[in-house]
Amino acid sequence: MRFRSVLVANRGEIAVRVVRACRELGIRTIAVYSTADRDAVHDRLGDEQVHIGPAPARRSYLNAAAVIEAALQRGAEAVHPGYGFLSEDPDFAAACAENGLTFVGPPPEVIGRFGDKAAARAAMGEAGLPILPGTGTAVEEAEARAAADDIGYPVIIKAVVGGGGRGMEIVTGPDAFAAAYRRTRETARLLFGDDRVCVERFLTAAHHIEVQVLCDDHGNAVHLGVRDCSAQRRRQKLVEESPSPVVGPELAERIAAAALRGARAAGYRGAGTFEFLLDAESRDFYFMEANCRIQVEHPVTEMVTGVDLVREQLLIAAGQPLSMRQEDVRPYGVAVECRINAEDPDRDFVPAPGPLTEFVPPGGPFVRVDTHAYPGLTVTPHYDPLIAKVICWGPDRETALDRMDRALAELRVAGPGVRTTTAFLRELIAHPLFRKGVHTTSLVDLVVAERRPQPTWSTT
Amino acid sequence: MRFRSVLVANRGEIAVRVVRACRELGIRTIAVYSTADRDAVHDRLGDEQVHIGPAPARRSYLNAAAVIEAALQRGAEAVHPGYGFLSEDPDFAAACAENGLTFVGPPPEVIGRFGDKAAARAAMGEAGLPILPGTGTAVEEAEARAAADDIGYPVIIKAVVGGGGRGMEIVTGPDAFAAAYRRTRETARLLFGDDRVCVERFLTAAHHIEVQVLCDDHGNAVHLGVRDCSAQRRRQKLVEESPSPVVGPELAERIAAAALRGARAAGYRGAGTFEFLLDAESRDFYFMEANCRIQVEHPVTEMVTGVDLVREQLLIAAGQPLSMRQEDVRPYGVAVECRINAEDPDRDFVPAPGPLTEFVPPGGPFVRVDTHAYPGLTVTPHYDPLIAKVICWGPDRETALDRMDRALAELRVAGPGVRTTTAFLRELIAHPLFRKGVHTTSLVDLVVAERRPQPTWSTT
Amino acid sequence: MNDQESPLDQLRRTAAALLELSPSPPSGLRLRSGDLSVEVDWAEPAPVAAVGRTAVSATVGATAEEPAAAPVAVRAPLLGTFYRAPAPEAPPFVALGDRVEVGQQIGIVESMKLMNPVESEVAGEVVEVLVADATAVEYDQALLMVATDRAGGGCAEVFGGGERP
Amino acid sequence: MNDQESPLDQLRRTAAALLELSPSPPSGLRLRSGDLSVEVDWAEPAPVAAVGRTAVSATVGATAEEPAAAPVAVRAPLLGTFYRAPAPEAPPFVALGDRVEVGQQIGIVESMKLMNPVESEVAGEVVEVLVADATAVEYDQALLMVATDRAGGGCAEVFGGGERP
Repeated sequence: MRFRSVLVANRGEIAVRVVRACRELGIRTIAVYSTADRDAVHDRLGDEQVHIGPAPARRSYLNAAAVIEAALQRGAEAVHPGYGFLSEDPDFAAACAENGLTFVGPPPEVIGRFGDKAAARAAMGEAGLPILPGTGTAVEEAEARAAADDIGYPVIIKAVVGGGGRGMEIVTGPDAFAAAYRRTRETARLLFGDDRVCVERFLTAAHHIEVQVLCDDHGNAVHLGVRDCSAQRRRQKLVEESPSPVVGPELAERIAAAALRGARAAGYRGAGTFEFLLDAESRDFYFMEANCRIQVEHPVTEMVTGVDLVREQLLIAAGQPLSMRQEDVRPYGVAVECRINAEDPDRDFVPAPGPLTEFVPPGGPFVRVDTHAYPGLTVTPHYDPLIAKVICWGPDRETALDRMDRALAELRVAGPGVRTTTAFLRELIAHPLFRKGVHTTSLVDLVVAERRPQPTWSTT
Repeated sequence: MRFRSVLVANRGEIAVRVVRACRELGIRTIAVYSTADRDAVHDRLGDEQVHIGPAPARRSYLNAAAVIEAALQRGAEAVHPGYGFLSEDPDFAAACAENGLTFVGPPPEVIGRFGDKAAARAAMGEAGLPILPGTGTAVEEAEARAAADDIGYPVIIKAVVGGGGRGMEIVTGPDAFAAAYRRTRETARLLFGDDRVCVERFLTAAHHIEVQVLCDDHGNAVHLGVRDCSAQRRRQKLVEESPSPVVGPELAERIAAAALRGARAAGYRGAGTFEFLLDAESRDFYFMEANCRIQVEHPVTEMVTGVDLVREQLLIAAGQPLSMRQEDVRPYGVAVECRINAEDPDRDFVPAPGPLTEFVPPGGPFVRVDTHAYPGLTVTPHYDPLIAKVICWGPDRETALDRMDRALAELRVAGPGVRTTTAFLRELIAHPLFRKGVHTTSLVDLVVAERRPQPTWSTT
Repeated sequence: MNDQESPLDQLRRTAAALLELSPSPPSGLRLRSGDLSVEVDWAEPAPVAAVGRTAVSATVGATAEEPAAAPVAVRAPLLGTFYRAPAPEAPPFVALGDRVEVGQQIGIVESMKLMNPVESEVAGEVVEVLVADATAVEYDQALLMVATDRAGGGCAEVFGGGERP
Repeated sequence: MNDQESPLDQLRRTAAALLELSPSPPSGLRLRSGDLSVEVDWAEPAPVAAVGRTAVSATVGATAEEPAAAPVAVRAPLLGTFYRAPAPEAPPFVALGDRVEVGQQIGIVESMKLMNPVESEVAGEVVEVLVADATAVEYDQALLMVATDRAGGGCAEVFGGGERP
């Protein structure tokens, strides 16, 4: 069985991505848009469009009631949430079900379980996944201190409900602990209105490794290899690739097996990503969190495996069994993705949106571009600054990176006030540490520091 | 060893394609352009540009002296001819060598040998390739008649020096022979100033099957599977795919083996294509001709094999051995290419060039676009009407075709006077015979005939 | 105004008047005569922005001649089902020709089984009803048109209402 | 207004009046007559547009005000190496200030070891030599500038010469 119609509860490139998968399956699509996107709506975003609210996301793309009402109004059978916005909101997933709509994603209770990072780690620990030594749950100062001592410094103190790199502090030795502990609680209280904090080991040099899994309703679960997302700035991924240059086949198998064990234990369904930190020295890996949605970087996995992940999401949600078994998944070559953001790397990556007077994507062999942009689009300041993803494949990593540099050089984005990260990304992937493939999560800060600011009137 | 600099002796999408391969290899590129293309020159066509002559091709892109002088002037080490123009001119290939330039293609004598179609078939016949029963060389009426009788009707009478579907006539029975024979000689004399004709069997229902080969200077020769180019209009290919829907692995192996035998016998070097006709009834296949150049449709082979053919051309010409052995070539899935021409399908495919006020290529998963077009380009009437190639891959043919239909629907091309074949191509690939994959070379005429003309103001 | 005056002269005179609206010198100026039309650009405008500005100057021109207010749309405050009456049998909140005051309820939008009153933001006469009873409406969809008492309304309409960024 | 006045005269008169509206000199000026229409641009317009527009207005200006001819380029008939003299030691075919006649040889372009004479297509005085002796030149590259006797040359230059389609 296939859906006849799907409402795409998102915007930008991922909305286009979902619509493409739907069209290739013959599914009618309904797009929703806010007033900020009113002039940017076009048929790549859906066969029908519904204006659901004003620019502020909480009144439009985060407005569960408006999205569900729109789905009912237009007779959608299912809702695909994309990433961000409502994609990992268990209440929204539940509300879809209550209104007879199929939510394309895991069951609400699974989303809820992984939403609480501390609880999720505890659960995955019980399931046998390696987790970072730590208190797991909230601890008072004395207990925290004791924990830190036997975990061994450096440790990180972080808000239980925190995220996005805020409300956390690294402590390098016992003397600094007490002050850091109190500061973090205070910050947590201000930021999240919840001052509970936990303590765990801090890895000074780590690689971000994640596993893509697919699970259906018939007990089938497969992994599609690992992605390396170590090139991050303030926990925002800039460049992702598959496989990982620092993870050999044997280690990749062990990490993937751990992810599948976790997925099965959690009763996972759909496409999901299990994130791990790989200690650059000890080569030990630790489960960090699981993302119950399609990821921005999913195309690198698609290019090495030939599997259309969004198509699989839609088929799984419709109750179909996976289209492949584990032995059918044979990754070939290397794929790299660069995120083109409307940000100015020379001014601390401040958003630099505006009207696009020029937009010419790269093309040619083994180059893929996912974007909602076109000449004449005005990039709005209201939402995430991602305007395009450039993905390149090669039989080996060097060829893939040479191709990426060529593709980024081809990309033309220009407009009054518009800046992009393109030039910065070319420098990043040309950096010796990245080229060698030995970079850790600290690479981007290093490149930013090394970099001489240079005026970039356009990214060309 | 790699070239430091290559002159690209071509224009349009294939010039962009060659430049991309060069850039990924770190090779400096020199573009040549005619006055007709002066406003269309941009850096995707080369790091440097040289104005070599006026609009008429014979004074610019076909002007061997100007091209070689430009290569010497700019210090190019090699010349890549692309397809068409000078790509299969043995004198040009020889002149490059005489001037110390490496011609990216087979040796002049090989190009010359395959240039004479009749001689080429005789040679390939001797090499053990199956060829259509026929006289091979020129015959007088009596001998021709006798030949026709024992070949068996229908036969085709064609000019020895002919080509492009002109100067040939099909004869269905003995009574019509004499008149047809004289008419063909007369036509041949008028068209080619050479009235020699030969006679061979005519296949009423055939598939166009071709084999991609790569040969280096070290005795290595591999094939990269077959392409099916049966969707042709007046011998112009419109849609190509790999593998062929009518050729199973075993038959494909036999055809490929024949191609390799021919390539070895001819002392072939570089990328080449051996074309065969497959009799739809008897399933017998016959060598027709070999093309000593990269083909327009090469991307479908690249998408199923992961091999960058233009890159291989450049490495082979630089004296390097092939980067793969036959057992390394493992085609996966199905790739289809559609040629987007600036032609009006509703007015017998008359060229419909003009300024592009809108050009938005398709994108997303498993979609590749090769084009020199961008918003603002004026498509010139002086040369071939190809403005873009859309190539789609899928794990199976149905998925690839669903994806192609989605991609063609996304493509936006518009401008005063501009028409494209996009809408026609969507109808063509939706035709039951094409979808089933049982179409022969007569499909396009059939679709043209079935088709109700419809106004297409744009191809969107 | 002098009837003998040629269209072009009218346009030029209008342009001159418009230029006084800004201290800075113009960067572009277009007159036409088929259907009249004046366009003035100041500084270097972003291509997109230019359109907006033109629209505005055009309206300024319009209001200059006939000060009568353009009707204003009362729009849906959220997406849902629009009801013109409090109950199936009941008479509509407002009908064509009725006068509405600021804050007066003109209908209901039902969303997720909640009834949300729709109130007019302007005072004036209902000159058009755009949406029938029990019809699905989008956010910001025009429900009915009101000929306002104040010309100010004209601008709201020019700028398309809603929360266009 | 005078009814006899031609549309073009009206346009020119209007344009002249409009120019007084800004202190800075115009960068572009377009008149039309079908349905009339005047367009004036000041300050720097979009780079691309600028080229075309400036060129055109220049031509209009030239033919209208000063009938003196703009210099014309003598261009390379083919790609190769340009020689100003018949031999290394010999004096150049033409020098700055020389007068050239139509058909007079002004240099040689060597291509594939063949010497091709370059002849002037116009008569006049050599006011600029653009390419040094023994220099690589492209097809249609300007070699030297000639101030022609005939104004006609001006247009050829404005439109770039060559065989632009």
